[in-house]
Amino acid sequence: MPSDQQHILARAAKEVAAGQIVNLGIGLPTRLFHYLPPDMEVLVHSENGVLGCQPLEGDAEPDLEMIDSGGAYIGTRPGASVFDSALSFAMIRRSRVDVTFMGAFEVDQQGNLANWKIPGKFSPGIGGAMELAQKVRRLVVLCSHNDKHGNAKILRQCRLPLTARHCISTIITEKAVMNVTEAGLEVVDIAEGLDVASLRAATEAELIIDEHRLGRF
Amino acid sequence: MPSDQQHILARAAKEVAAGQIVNLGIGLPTRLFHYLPPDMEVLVHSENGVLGCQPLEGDAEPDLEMIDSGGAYIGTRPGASVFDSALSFAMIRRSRVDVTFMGAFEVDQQGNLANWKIPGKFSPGIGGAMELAQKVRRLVVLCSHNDKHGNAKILRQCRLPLTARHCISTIITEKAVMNVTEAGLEVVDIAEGLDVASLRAATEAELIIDEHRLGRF
Amino acid sequence: MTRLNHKHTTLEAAIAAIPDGASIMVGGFGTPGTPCALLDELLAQGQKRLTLIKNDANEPDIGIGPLIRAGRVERLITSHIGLNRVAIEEMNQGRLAVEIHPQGLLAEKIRCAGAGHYGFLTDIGLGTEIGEGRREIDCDGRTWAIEPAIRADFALVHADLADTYGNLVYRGTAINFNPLMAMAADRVIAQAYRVEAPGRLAPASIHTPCAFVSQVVQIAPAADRPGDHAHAV
Amino acid sequence: MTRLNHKHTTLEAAIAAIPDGASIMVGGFGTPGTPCALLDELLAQGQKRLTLIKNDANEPDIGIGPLIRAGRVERLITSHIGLNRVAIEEMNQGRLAVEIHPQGLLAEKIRCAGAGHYGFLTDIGLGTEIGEGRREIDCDGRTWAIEPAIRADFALVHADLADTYGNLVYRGTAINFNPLMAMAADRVIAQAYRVEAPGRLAPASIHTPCAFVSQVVQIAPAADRPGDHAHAV
Repeated sequence: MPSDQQHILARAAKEVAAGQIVNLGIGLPTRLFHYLPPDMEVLVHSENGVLGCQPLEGDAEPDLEMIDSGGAYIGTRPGASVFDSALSFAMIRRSRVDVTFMGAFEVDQQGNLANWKIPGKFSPGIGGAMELAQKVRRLVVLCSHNDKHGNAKILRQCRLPLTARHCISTIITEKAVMNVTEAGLEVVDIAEGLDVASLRAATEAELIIDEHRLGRF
Repeated sequence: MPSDQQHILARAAKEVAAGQIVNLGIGLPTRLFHYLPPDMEVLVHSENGVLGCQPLEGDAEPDLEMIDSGGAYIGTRPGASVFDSALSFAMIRRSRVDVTFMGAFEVDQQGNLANWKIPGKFSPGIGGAMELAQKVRRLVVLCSHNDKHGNAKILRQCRLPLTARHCISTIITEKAVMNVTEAGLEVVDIAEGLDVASLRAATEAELIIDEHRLGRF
Repeated sequence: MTRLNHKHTTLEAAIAAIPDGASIMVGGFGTPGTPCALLDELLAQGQKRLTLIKNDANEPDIGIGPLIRAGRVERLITSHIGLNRVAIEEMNQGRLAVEIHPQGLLAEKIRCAGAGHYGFLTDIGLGTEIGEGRREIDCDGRTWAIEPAIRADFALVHADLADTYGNLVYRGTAINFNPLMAMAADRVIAQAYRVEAPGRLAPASIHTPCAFVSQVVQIAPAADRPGDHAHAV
Repeated sequence: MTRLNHKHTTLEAAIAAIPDGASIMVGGFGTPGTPCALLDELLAQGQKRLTLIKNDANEPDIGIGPLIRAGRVERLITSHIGLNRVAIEEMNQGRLAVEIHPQGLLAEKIRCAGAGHYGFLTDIGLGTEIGEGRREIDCDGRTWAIEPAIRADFALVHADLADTYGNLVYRGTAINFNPLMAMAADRVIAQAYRVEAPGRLAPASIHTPCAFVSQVVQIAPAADRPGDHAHAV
């Protein structure tokens, strides 16, 4: 795994508190599990119908009827339950998930999220992302700060079709940790060795930065 | 049990076919169970959340968490299931119950049913009757032909608040078995020893009677 | 925020969180599934001006019966109160407001809140007195009534087994409204005959996942209840 | 009319009841819960112009994948087809009409038909592209979108255990859409690894009561499936 991703995941793990119910989106967020303390009492929700899933131990034989929403074979931890898709999304719409981690194509300073469709290029469907984003208590976006061409992904205003509006609490990239506030996008932590001018240059969104309170990660 | 009621129940049992799913309303219909052949494969639905209930054997110790919708302790037969109230009524609204037997205050020749409220005198609520009456495949009403003051209960038009409209298939009283048809209320069977004039006199509804095809019961 | 390991508590502490004027869903169809220990504690603590949502009114001396008799219930949303002559009398005397819904619609209205919707569209009861007063809408050439969801501040539910995270297993016909109410209320207090450590309940046997449950209280099985043998997994 | 004891049948007979042009719900989220044996038989029998309703499009060679590849599916109502490049290609070429719904709404639209309602009112997706085109209505001072229920002529579901009456028990995350679809389709065909005599399944373990199921087919457990040990009760 690239070190940027490890950096993001290590920081993201601090957003989880003991006793919480957590949903990990497909891709990078799924790997967050390995960054949580092994004895931490946390139940991971996967929207295909399980609360309390965990990655299979190295050589454990998989149960082919136990997967997470990304299609990986899973085990369960004490306190787990399985249920149908209607109950799974009732749990989501009733805001019984404390925090969800998701990837993004674009985010913006209003806390809008676009992560399901690139018109003309990528439109496989939306899956469970819309309801998770709209209803979760805290949505934390984990993504690279810029796309592979170097373009900004942290925007003033999303251009792609939205997954949900005003849904993001926190954005964690390899460059910064940003909270969405009433005033705008507030930088909480900046990456070790990065200066504020470089961060601003890599970002389209306006960033609120109080250098005296800025953390490093 | 009065012989009139026994007469009604014995005739009503013929409305059940092997392999069916049957709901028995509170009161007289509940006792219909004892008039079905013991080896008949029938599952009795009770709307509080059980399919396949049966009366407790004489001295069987009751399980206090197993009752039917009338509050009687029940057992289950092979093939039974228990479920919550939402699923129980989904089964009803999806017309998965073949036949329901219910009592009535009034019925009429349009197949309307009134069995939940007598304004100013009796209004304990409607329970599950409305959805059962509206959605069951066949609704068979079991009731006395006249009320205790001798007034007609088989009317041209119900006067009490309706449980459901155009819902009744068949009415069985101690005097007659009547099918609700497009043309009106058609007498199928008349009680042994009763003449047609007496039946008409005891009935407010218009009755369609073909004496050549009339059965006795 | 969920705190999985802080849900197991006492009857007294669980019920003390309920204020006067609260709306409370109460599980049960007849006695099975009625959270009698929680209701007895509610009677003892004295909360008043309550709105209760329950399929039926139990009997005068069981479940919500004593609360009604003691004048602590302002409003009852239900489907049938025929087995409680005290509730009927209180209603007829104008001391208890009773709102009647057909039983399956009551279940669905609660389930609908539990699923996070505003309401649903039904044809049940169109053209009848009990269906009057509802807003109607035409869709696909037919008329449908809008049934708004029913939520509540609290739900009191009765389970057979629980674990300390709040996972619940019901038994027999004591299931009835309990899992629906556990989804539909903001805070859910469950009583159970046994409260186990997490991992003691098989994941597939759990009816109400712990995400919906706020507090769990262990109650003693009534000695005279032959049916009260919990089914471990 | 229900005929409890005439439901246990063969793959061939069960699938032969499906005509060209049918709408068919198909259980499964990924492979778990996908009724692969029923789908393989549907492929073999050749029905065409099908409308399928399924959470996802499986993968190109699994489940509904081969039906899509063979051009037998006219329309797919789904939430995500990202793991099936053939389905994406068919969609992009205009040979497969794809209707996308957010996953939880898709589940609820199916469940809503299964509960016998017309539809429900939601705030999910308001103000987004995927929420466009829905009829909206104001209730209690807020705007809600009407989501009509989705029904189907048939549902194909995968269970772990069944009995000959049609009672079904699912296992693990193979539950997913199966019990919802079993409620929502006019005729329900279930495959199961074991079909037992009535009475062999504990009443409380049954997820889908037999009232919803038309036909049951026993299938062989795939030899290479370590998870396929049925849990008797």
